Amino acid sequence: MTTSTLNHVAYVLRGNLVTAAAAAGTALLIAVAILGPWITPYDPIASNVSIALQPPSFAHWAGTDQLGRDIASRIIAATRLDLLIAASAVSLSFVVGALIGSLCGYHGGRVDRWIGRVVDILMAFPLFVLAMAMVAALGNRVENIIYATALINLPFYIRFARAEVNVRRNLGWVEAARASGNSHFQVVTHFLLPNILPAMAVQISLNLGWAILNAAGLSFIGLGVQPPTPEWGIMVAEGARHITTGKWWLVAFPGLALMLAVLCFNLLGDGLRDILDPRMRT
Amino acid sequence: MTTLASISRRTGTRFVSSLPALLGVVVFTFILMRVLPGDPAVFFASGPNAGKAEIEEVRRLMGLDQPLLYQLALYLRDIATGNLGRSLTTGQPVLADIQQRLPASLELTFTALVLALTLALPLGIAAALNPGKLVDHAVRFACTLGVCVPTFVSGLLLIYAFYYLLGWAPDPTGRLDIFAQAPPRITGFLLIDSLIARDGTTGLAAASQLILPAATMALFVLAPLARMTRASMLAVLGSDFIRTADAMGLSRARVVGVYALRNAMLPVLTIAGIVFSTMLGANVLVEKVFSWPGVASYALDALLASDYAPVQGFVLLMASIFVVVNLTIDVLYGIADPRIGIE
Amino acid sequence: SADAQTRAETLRQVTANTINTLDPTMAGATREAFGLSMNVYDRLVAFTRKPRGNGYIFEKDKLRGELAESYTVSPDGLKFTFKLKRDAKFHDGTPVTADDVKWSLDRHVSSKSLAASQLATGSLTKPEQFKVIDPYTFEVTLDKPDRFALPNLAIVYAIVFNSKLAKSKATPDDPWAQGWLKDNTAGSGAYTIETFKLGEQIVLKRNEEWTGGIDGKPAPFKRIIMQTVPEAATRASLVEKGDADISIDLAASDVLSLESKGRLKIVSTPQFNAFSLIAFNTKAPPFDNVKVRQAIAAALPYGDLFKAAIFQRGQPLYQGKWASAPETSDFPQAMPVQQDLARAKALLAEAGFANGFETTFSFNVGSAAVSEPIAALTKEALAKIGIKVDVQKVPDAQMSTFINEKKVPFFLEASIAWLPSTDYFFRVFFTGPQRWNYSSWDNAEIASLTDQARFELDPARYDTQTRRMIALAAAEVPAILLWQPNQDAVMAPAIEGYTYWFHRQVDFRDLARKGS
Amino acid sequence: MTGEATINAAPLLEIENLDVTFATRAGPIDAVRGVSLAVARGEILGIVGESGSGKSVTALAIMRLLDRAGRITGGSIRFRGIDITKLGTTDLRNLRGAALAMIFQNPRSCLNPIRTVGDQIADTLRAHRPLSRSAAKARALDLLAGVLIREPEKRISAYPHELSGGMCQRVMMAMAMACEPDLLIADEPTTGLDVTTQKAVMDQLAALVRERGMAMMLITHDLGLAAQYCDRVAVMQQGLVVETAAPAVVFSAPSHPYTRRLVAASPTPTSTVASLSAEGTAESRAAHPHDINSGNPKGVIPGLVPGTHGAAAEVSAIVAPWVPAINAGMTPVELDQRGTLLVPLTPPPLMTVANLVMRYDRDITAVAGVSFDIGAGESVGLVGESGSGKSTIARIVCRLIDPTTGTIRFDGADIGAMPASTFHKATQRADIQIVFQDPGDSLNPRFSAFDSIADPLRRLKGLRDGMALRTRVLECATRCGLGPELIARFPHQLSGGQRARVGIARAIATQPKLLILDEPTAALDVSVQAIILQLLDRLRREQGMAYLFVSHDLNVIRMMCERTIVLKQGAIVEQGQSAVLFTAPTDPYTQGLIAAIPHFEPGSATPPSAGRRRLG
Ligand SMILES: Nc1ncnc2c1ncn2[C@@H]1O[C@H](COP(=O)(O)OP(=O)(O)OP(=O)(O)O)[C@@H](O)[C@H]1O
Ligand SMILES: Nc1ncnc2c1ncn2[C@@H]1O[C@H](COP(=O)(O)OP(=O)(O)OP(=O)(O)O)[C@@H](O)[C@H]1O
Ligand SMILES: [Mg+2]
Ligand SMILES: [Mg+2]
Repeated sequence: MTTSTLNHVAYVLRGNLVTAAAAAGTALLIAVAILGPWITPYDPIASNVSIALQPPSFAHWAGTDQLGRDIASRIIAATRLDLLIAASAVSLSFVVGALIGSLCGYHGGRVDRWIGRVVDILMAFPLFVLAMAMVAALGNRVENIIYATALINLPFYIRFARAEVNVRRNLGWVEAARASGNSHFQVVTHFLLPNILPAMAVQISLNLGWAILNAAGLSFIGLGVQPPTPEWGIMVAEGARHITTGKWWLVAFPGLALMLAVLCFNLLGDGLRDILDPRMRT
Repeated sequence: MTTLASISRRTGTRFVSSLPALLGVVVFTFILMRVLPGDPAVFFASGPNAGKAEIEEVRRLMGLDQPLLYQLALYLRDIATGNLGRSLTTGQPVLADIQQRLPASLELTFTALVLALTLALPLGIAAALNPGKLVDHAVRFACTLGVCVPTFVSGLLLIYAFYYLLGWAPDPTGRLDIFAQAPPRITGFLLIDSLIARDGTTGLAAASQLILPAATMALFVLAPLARMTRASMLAVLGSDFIRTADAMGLSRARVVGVYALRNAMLPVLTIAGIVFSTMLGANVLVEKVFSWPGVASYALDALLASDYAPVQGFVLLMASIFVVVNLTIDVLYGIADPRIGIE
Repeated sequence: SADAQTRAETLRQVTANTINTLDPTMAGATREAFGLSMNVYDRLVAFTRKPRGNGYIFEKDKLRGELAESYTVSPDGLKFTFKLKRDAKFHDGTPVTADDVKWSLDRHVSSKSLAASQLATGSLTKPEQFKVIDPYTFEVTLDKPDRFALPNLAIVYAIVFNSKLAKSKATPDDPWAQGWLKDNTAGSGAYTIETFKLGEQIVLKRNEEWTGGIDGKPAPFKRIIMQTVPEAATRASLVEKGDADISIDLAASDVLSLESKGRLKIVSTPQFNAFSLIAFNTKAPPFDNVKVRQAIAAALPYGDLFKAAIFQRGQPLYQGKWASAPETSDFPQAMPVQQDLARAKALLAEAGFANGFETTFSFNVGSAAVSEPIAALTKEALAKIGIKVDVQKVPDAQMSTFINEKKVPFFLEASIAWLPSTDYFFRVFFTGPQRWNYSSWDNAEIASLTDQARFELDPARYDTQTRRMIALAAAEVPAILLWQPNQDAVMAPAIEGYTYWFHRQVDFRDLARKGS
Repeated sequence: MTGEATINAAPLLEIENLDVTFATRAGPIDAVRGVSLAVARGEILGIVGESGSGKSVTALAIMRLLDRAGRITGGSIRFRGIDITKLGTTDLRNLRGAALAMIFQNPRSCLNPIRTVGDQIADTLRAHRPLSRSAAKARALDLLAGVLIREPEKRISAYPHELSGGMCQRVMMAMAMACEPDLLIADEPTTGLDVTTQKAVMDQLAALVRERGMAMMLITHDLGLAAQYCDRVAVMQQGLVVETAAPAVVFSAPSHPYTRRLVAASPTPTSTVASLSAEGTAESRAAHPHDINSGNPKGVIPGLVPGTHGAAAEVSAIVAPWVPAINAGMTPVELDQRGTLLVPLTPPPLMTVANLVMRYDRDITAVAGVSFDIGAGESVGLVGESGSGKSTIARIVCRLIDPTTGTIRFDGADIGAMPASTFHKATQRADIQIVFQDPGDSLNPRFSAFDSIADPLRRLKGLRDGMALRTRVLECATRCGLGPELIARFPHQLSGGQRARVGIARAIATQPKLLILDEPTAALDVSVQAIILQLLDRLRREQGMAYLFVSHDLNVIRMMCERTIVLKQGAIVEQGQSAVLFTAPTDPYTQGLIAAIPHFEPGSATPPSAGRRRLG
């Protein structure tokens, strides 16, 4: 079973170099996130004002920032937090959204209509403003950024899951599952949800990227993670202001990290669908 | 005839059924704004010597001394009479502010959407016609690059390159060169207004101001549009009726352009609608970077200042636009797809 | 060409914020609105200016007539008599008379606006104090001699309206025409408003009738464009490319880089009436303990803060060379604090926090560019003496609320006094339950000293009183003064006459383009 | 006639040694291997064969419309002497539609849903002829009239969804005929059509082919259809043409074993379960080596079935193979006699359904007061036209949905009183199981066969993962003819017949007393159907289960059930012993149903086609 799964993954990756590259990139990111504290050349939050704003050099290959902190170390240290934000925000909205959505799609009726209303309300919100308001209301801590990001993605997951389940709920195997003694809830969690997963994988991977960008956007208007915690979005947002003064390294390196992450997630999404879809296994 | 009737009936019901959502949005925003810990009265009574009395006065002026439910009732009554309150940041009625600023946002978003679509459609089609080939990967990669960069960064980079370094773009400060004469305001859309006024110079000036921010936004939404186009083109190209068209010997151009594209456009239409409304709300950052006098940056400033009325007004506006856009898409869909309406 | 000619006669300023009202006395008026009112309206009197470096700076103690041709002060200091200029006219052509002055000042002290509380600091509180002697003679009476009475007539709020016009717009609900004046002007100043696009830009046109300029001439620039450009980097590019003529809202890093390129004129003035400070909530533990405050004052890396936050563009208010008695009675002045971690640890131990404690350090989003480095360095420094600091970046409106409700224990603020004098600073920033007493400092001696000094006419006694206040502040450390940041005005090399004013805005009446 | 003259001329289309290969991730699939065929003008060539034998691929290869993955790897296709496999795209486009046309299987999905049918026909015309827009419209109108569409002026501006399946089929025909092609390829042109429409469409096609002296390739899995309309029939198996001859020859004296098997597997009014697929497939034989067909009747598991039902069925099954199939009408009589003899011995019923009424929203009465019994170990058939409420009854009885009113007693308990939403907790859940209509659709795509079969055991028998579960699953699987190598596969890796067996294994896993079969073979081709029917028949005898067997195929019901209920619009019009009912239906509705069955009689010496063909 597991070897066949591995074989299948290997097959998908072999057949699609772009996906393989994205997978490698993602693996690298995860490794950096795990190893973060041990592989930073310098303490990411230790300042040394005497060497502030130095361009990339041998000692500081990504240069230093306004407080003389090593940018490379900060980028590495930020990986964990950024992946954490992205992963938790997305899994939160995915788990909650998929569950609500599929229950609605499965049951239909009044509950569905009511939840549909609530989702409509959420969808009708200018979502970025909603995220800002939430973070502003709850305080800009990491958890709240995650909640806000999760909330603004929620309606899409609900809709998506609802639609996907809706087309499947009358399929034979759903009825067969009932006949086999599964309760409605079990049908949803054991049968329907796993089946809509491949389709949602794409959405998930896209959202991983967007979650980081969303955090970056919040940082840009000052509602990001609290300083001096390193976070790509904040670093990019702050660095962007130095573009005209020629201190390009302030934005270039964190920007590259952000780009790498978003790019990997996005490209991985398509591959993920292939990996998750048993129909692609032969 | 009957299709028209059924479309309008559908539109009607859709509209009515979206009213509760609008009400929900209003109430939710109202509560959310009150939950914000910032007290606008304190913020706005900010003269160098404002004391308790001034703060209380502002509070009374804003009606903040009343019980919450009563405030909500008043607010709902005001909305019903078309009064969205007054912004403390600008000192103007919110409705007037929005009327002033909405065309700017709409013009920017429309341009960006058109720009994005004119890029995304050919790219998506090219990718769909060569799935798994180099073109496909290149399109996917290029589009994804657009999504990787936060809009405020790409905006600043574009400004740096095209204004600061190359000097090709006019200074990125709003909708019209400061020394240019704005055309008489009719629609509020500068491009249209200058067209009406037959003022080519102004139109050109407005267009050149528009191009960078629109490109910034377009870059960001290119990916979803192109991907959707690709996916739906692929699905349609694989469907039976395309094979039929091929079997009947129709020309390639006709098969791709008429048979495939028209069918593939339906889901793209839906996505374009969603993209349009999210862009309108999410272009805060672009508006900030380009000093664009739109509604989103207006709402952002108000939000940071805990200025309730503009934020509430903005959210209501966005929600209404969302509803209208959805309705429009619905109608377009109904016209484009004869199957709709018979459920 | 004509275009170039127009451009040469136009001044384009780019600002970070917007003008939100044409009536500066309205609640919520922005600093830019204050600056605008100086150019559109006239007041009875104005501060004078003196050269400083490559620009000018206002003189807080020297006044001249603006609408007043001359003024006299009665020997007991209770009566001011103003002779108005005969040729002064409002923009609609009506002459400026004492009736207009009376109506305006009555409005300032009686309407619900920001003006009343400000004018009260100069003992101007009720309409009965204002009297029209004849159309061109006006009298102000005080109950007590007040040093601030006259300066208060020169500040932003003390503008003179065209009372006929304003009254015609008044309604029973709005007797002072506040609603109308917010969107319209009724002044006699050097400029009139040509177009006003809220939140975007305002275009001013020179009032050719105005004669308050140099040699009794109108203002040098024909047109002024004030444009809001929220992005700091963009403002810098605009000035650098010559598309904008002046900006006073550039990021310190941009100013530094523009300075190094040397192509623009930069007038840097330490804001001697302003200061940045780190405040404690002295009402609640642990900061109610003076030892804790002293310990923190001894732990901060002032030099690094100064360098990292504002690139040393300002006047330090630390490392004062005195110990217990200040050398001058000026305030703010450099206080006797410096980094000494051993002392900080000892003090903390004495205070009973040998193992440190946890607290939060807050600042507002709007000031992030400057505040974030300070927060990061503070956090780092305090960690060395065992204090764990959680940094909180708070949206501006929330920060105002928190400060007003005394909800934040330890935070960064910057403030300004329009009428800088030592007792005024202490009265406003270190006494009473008001919002500006950031540290909620409640010291009986300071309270009585400020009361005495306010009406003290004897300079020597005033000097003693104020020195005592400064010494007390140094000993008790209700807050840690950091510096007075520079006002960096970056402008095209040809722009001359830039003056640093108490309201920190550009006064267009001063400016001229060399060679035109 | 012209038709006769051109048949003997040089062939219009000549395929020689055609190889088509699909590149898949599992390696290349040789879908067509060295096929050689020829069609002459005026001739109708039938291609038959089981699913996946390469019929459609051959047709698509002729049109050069193969899927991206497919390639013609060898051989030639000569059309009017030109080798199509070597043509450039432009030449191909000129040929397609004009000289070569194809009618696809599912007419509705083959028409552009957002373009009027008139426009689509006009598009085809204008692609090949320099016609003005209005001229093309006019011509399209003629064409629509030509395919007997009523009120063509109205229909010309209709969208496909506004037309019935049969009309869409005819629009397709009009399109294909628009430029008067020389060769028409019709790939299963009548699947999805009811029998009467099928006949109308086919007659029309045949007439057009004759009239215009064109040639046609008719691809079908329906031997009856091929026999009726074709001049020659090619039988395909696994990418090879195994036999080509006139239908009379192929069906009466098949020379190739595969053809024999195909002919045998097609149910006729006289066939029995055992007689179907006399040789079985290798797979089915491997699965149950002691199959009755191999002459080693296994008999009833002792003690499971009281009474003689099982024995009766068994006897008939054993007897059947020796009954000469050609001797029509004899077997039913025998069965009839046995049936009437056996009925009085019926023990108290296992399930009693009384006054069942089911109303859906919008006042659709799907079931209008139905009452019936099912005895223990009895097999009851449920027949009726589409929409008569068969599936609804099946699902109600299986307690998957609640009826509007009515009682259902099962094994002494009033299970009708238990709501369907909580019935999964009832003790009877394990006793009533169902096999669903579409085997592919009823398996969770993300469950392996093992998981699917294990699911009811886990849920209803409380078996946790482990040896016990594994043993039980394997046992059920083996019993249904699923080897251990198939058990780990996902549905998409299984053939239709294998999927059907997984569905059956799942249903019998809990050893239910009543098994409901809702058209269990409707989606399968005849050879697989034969295997499944035999399996079901054997299982019943081994396990003594009662069946409620829903099917629209009366031949199948006749073979599988002792008793049959005929439904019409939700009400029972007739019920009784199958043997009686099928030989002497009393109700006109039942008579109509039986008459409409397309019968294929392998024994009839002369195919009826020759006469009927000209009726068109
Ligand atoms: N696109 C494809 N990719 C891979 N294999 C294919 C493809 N299309 C057809 N095949 C394979 O080619 C073989 C022949 O398929 P074909 O469609 O011709 O069968 P058929 O005889 O038409 O069957 P049916 O009666 O079910 O339509 C099958 O084994 C099928 O799996
Ligand atoms: N969920 C439902 N809602 C409304 N009507 C339904 C529903 N399910 C079935 N019907 C209607 O009930 C009637 C009987 O349907 P049912 O599926 O039982 O027919 P059937 O005999 O199984 O037909 P077929 O042979 O086509 O499967 C039909 O008219 C059908 O349209
Ligand atoms: Mg086929
Ligand atoms: Mg059915």
